Amino acid sequence: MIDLILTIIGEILIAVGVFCSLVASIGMLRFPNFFVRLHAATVGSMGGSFLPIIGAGLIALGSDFPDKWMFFGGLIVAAIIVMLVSPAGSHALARATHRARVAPVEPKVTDHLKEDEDEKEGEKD
Amino acid sequence: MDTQVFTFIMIILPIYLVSLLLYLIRAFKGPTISDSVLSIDAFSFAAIAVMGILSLFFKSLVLVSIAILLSVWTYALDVFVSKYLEKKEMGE
Amino acid sequence: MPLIETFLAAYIMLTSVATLIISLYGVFYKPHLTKKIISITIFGDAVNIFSAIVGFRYIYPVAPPILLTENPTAQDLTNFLEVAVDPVPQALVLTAIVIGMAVVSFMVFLALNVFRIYHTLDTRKIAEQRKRSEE
Amino acid sequence: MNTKTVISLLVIISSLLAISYAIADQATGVIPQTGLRNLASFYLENTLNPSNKSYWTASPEATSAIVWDYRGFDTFFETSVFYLAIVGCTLVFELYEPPKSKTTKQTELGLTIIVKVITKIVGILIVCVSASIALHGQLTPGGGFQGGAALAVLPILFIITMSRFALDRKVNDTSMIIIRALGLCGIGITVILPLFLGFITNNNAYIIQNQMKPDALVSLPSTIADKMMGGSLWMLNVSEYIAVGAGFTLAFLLLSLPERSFKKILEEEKYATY
Repeated sequence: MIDLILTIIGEILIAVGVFCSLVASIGMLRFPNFFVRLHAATVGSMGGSFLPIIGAGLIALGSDFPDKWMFFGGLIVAAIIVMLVSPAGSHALARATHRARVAPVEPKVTDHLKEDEDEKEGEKD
Repeated sequence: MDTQVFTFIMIILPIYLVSLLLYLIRAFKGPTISDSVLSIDAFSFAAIAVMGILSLFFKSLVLVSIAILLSVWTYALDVFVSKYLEKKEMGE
Repeated sequence: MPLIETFLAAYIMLTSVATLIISLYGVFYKPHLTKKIISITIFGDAVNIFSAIVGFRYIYPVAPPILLTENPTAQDLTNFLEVAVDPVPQALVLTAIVIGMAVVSFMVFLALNVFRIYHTLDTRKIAEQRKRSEE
Repeated sequence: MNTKTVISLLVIISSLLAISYAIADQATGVIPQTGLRNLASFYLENTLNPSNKSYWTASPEATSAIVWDYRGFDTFFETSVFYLAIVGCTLVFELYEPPKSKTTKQTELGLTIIVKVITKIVGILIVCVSASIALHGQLTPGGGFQGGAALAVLPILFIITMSRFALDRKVNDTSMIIIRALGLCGIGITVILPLFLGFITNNNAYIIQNQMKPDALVSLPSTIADKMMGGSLWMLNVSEYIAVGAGFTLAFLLLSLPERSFKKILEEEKYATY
């Protein structure tokens, strides 16, 4: 009984992940510039990768593998690394792109980061 | 494992392949270097998920450890490119 | 042997040989030193894939060369011999990867020094600069 | 078309013909093959064979057994090649005084604090995963090289996120070359260990011997606390893990030296020699 519940929960998580991955890839292709595409990348990494890996771990736990606990542990470690690493990487990339001014900051109201940098440069001069 | 999970995986995998292909199109098209790096990022995270699902399909633990290493290398790529864009010098 | 497996083996062999030849073309004809180094790494990878393919067996239940039981009987060993792939090319590839890595890192260091002296890695421009300095 | 182009075209076409002829003449064996070669079946049959212990290595993984036991000398000298390549790199980048950082502020070095904290957390995970890969080398796919290559992600991440100057006190070129030499010494000691055992127990013994052979009755312990350790394989794997990790770290530390320190040296040399 508990095996069946684990398998069904895992399959639901994987189905949600597939949907998120497809949506994120379409968004990655259709969005206009880099800072808008960051949203699509977040959907793709957290929804499209973190959830299905946990779902795969639950399916492995609910099946009759000989070493299913090693499967579960490895997949959970992979999920935790993805969860930690993808926001930090996107943050570093976005900040560097903004400071190098390679991509236009297009739909914007104010740009506090640019104001701060201008202030700092003014202090140096 | 019963056949129902196998058929589920067989339905899931082509959709993942389509999304991987779309990420690759953006990686080749991307007007700036950050766009291609971001889409390669998303591509590798989706590939990690595919590896996790395929490890169930083949019942082998090898793909899981490769997935962990691939995620760390993806982070290294991000950090490398952002350091290059920010300071133009790797050591500082 | 089914036809599809013969076709797949021929396909993999042909593509790895084609990769070898294309990387040789890159080593000879690309003027930039970074592209030459990248071509050499591709050459090494193609050779490694080729030798790993040579050790593969085209049978259905195929297994890595690892025994999973701790105290194998004679029956276990014969079963293992029926499914396991050839471990010798894998071990040779393992050592070849590390030696290739050492060679590539040394080449990168030398190329970095060339860049520091000539401020470019294009071999045509380096030749021009040398000619000018000799005059 | 000059002579250089003709020669390179000739080399490319002749190598293509040579490889095609070798494959067609079955130099690589019948492809696609379904059977095993004699050498491969010898290794697979003898790597863990409790009933016939005359050529066994006490390791369930045949690839590790070949790398460190049956063809141990290959791997030993190949590790020396890697060590010499790293030594050559340090000689190419010889510096008389180490470069100093421009700023002393900790916040201006490297990337933002979010990335630094995440890198520290991920670093612990990388050390755990790579150590498990290296220590399970005799049971699962893995070993010293693979573990060291996985550990090499750590210096890249730390140098780039924290900057080279923040790590300089503990992790510098000298300490890395000392650790690299310690790893190589570990391999050397494990290689000579059977000779000492043979001298003490008054038996015949070979260099880099692992388990007992028909004419040399010296063997290293094959199991520790009922776990398969493969005799000398785990010691060699751990030494190789340390050596490869330190070598990669040294290469990345040298590659991340800032350009301005070299500019000064090159200008001085220019005025001195020409």
